[in-house]
Amino acid sequence: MDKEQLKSVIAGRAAKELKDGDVVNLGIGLPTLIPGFLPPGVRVILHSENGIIGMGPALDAGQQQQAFVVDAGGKPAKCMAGGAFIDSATSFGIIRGGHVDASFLGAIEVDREGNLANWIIPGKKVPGMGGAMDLAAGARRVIVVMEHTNKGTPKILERCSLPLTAEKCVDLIITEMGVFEVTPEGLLLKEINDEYSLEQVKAATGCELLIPEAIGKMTE
Amino acid sequence: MDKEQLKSVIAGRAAKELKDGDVVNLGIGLPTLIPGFLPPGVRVILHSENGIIGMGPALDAGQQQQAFVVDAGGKPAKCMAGGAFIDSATSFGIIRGGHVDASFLGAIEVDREGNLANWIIPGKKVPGMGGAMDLAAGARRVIVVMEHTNKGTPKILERCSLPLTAEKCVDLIITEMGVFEVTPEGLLLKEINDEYSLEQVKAATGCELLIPEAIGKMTE
Amino acid sequence: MAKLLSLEQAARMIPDGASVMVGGFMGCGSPHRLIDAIVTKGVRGLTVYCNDAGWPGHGVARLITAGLVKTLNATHVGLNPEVAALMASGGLEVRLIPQGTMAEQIRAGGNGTGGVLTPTGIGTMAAEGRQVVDVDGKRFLLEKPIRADFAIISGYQVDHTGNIWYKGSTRNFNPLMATAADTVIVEADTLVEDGCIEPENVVTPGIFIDYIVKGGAW
Amino acid sequence: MAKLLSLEQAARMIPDGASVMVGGFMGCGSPHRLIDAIVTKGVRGLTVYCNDAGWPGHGVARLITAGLVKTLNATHVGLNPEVAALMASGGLEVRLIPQGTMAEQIRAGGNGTGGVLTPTGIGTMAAEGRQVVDVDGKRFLLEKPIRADFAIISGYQVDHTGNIWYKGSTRNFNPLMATAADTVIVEADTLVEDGCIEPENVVTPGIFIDYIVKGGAW
Repeated sequence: MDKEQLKSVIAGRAAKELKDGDVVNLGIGLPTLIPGFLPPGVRVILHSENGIIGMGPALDAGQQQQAFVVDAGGKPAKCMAGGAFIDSATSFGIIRGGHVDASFLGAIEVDREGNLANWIIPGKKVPGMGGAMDLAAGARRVIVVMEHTNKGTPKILERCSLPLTAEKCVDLIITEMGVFEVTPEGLLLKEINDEYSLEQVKAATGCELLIPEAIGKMTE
Repeated sequence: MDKEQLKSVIAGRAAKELKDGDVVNLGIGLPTLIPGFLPPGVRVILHSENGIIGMGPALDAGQQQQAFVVDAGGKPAKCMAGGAFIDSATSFGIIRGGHVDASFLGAIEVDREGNLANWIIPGKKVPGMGGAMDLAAGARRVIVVMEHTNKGTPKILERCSLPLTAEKCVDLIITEMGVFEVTPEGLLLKEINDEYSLEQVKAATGCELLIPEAIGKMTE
Repeated sequence: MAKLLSLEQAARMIPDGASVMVGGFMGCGSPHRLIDAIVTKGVRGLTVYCNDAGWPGHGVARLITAGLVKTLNATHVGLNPEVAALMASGGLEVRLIPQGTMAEQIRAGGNGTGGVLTPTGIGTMAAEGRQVVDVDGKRFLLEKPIRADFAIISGYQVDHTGNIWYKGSTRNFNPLMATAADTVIVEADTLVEDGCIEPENVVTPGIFIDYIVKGGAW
Repeated sequence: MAKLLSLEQAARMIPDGASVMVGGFMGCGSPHRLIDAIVTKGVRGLTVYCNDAGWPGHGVARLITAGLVKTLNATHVGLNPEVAALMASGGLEVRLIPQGTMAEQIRAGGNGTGGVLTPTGIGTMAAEGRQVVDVDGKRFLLEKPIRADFAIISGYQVDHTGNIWYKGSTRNFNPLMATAADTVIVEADTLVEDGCIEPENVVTPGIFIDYIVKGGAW
């Protein structure tokens, strides 16, 4: 799979986690592709943590000085009819209060307990947590969407080594290789992508996986 | 003095505590008369804790089923141009955050330390504190306006006997007899109403008063 | 994406013993038609959160007079003499809360914080049984979040998504309660199309609203 | 009753070493003209509170690039590479705060509560040095209120009383910061007469605003 196919597989599978009317927050990058894969009849409400409920799909535009509506990455955006603009305290009250049905986030590391690290690489990259800590701690479901490895190095680990974004917050991990559910017993391989063998998935994963008798298919 | 004169003396003196642009909250009853005594050029912004900034003067109307704007007593009211409607959390954030310059409240008891009791007489009257505890604790200045005694029984005491509304919250007490400032040393008689002698004021007061060499005149 | 219900359907949703937040301040901004529908349908043992007890025949008072309320959490009940009589006879338990504290507790119930640290009530009866938290040498009461099974609120303009615009001082507790109950029902004075309320002027976003009932103009 | 100032007059109010809240999110809703005026006037050693560091040449970034800022409190600085360079050279101290926590801390700074009890940051670096408060068995970080000497914010419509209506997502931190500084200056895209903004649609009441500067349309 090339990068584009890989992203499509992940975003396409992620879209199946959503049902009509869900309130959804999308991290920057890959997560923004998810709405493009929603089946007809499923409309979700995009929450942008800078203060938009009912944000429209991403605009194909660069940074502008004049935008009165921007997304959480600072890029020009729009609000749909039936949407609302809110202040930052209200916006994060919505997140912390469990009113966001699903938060899709990337990860640098995620572990079998559902711990998430995606905001800092000490000494190398210190961008700040932005809204990620609140989203990880507060959203009703936290779903990690990411490439399975970092150029071959596992990102799904026994235990995160980087500083955490939130502890035990991740519910589901979707990669190009499969779908993994965080359970009290450990990380359950729910679905696998046909393009990979079980052994390949195991080899690319840094922690033990719970393997059910029947593993679902990630793509049909 | 008859009741009306007495109210006029108190409200008239209270109005002098205000300067142009002050944000003011008025308790029910006597305090609502204060705006009528403001000198020309002094305009205050009335805050009504149910969610109005810039409330207009009291309307001469009874309770109505249809009012979209009511004051803190539930009576029809209006909002002035340049005013705003806010929710109850914002309204009390304004109070608690010290954005109300002066709160004028009645009292059942007030004492020389500035403790205030005005919300309950256990076993007799249990109306509830409404917004009084927040106003007493949060307003920048708390000014008690009341008749000096309850039919001859002092209301200004050494120590409140009733459950408090807030502790050490009162800055100034204005009655028909005089003006009393709460100081770290005790209750200072700042001004006296000519119609009463010092002895009469002392006799009607349930705690010792600090008497300055020159006592101001309450009315001119 | 709020769903339209009839007043009767909405009233039937509320079971005996439920906890119910009721918006409004002395009836201004209360869902009067829905209150009437609940009285008509009948229900027992409600725990109600409302700023006040209204006045007899008006607002939340109608629930109380009809004997539907076991416990009333309010900031002020003094303008409804029936409440004093019911309290004396043991027919109603009343818990009094400072108004600013109640507002912020409901907000906390909806926004996932652990409560409110308020200076209000320090040194008073309102402090009884409360944890006191010291922040930089100043004492605050820790008042816990309030949530309920239902919130019944009122909105002047409500669109099909559930976005609400409040007229005048009808706003009061309504936007707060909309965030803090498992099921939120708004009585719409006017039902409008999506887009009629400018996104900038929406006060309560529709994501908080589960059901809309038509109230019609007063 | 806010007072009109020129951009130059406003810029001169801010002394060396002041703490300044700057509204906006990646420059959207920032007081750009006032920022320029402050850069032109020059000032040293500011402690700034802003959601982010903007991007080079835009928004709060202009204060940083000009070397006016000693300490930046923000939630995210990753889109401004100059900041990383300044941090590495010791020219700028950056304190990172989770966005929801910062929003609520500023709100607390303006509303007299003792801080925020948030679940966000538990078990992370953000919890370091924080008091943990247990509420009914759940742990929360106590994050203290934030106040500043100045807040400089932006409003799309501002009336003479100081009431503000925000367009689009320019709202973000502006209404919160307006409540939490000793002196609040709003840059008005448009200055309108009192009454032009319906009282229901006022987002920031004028009582919070001390000074207005005219920004003009972008």
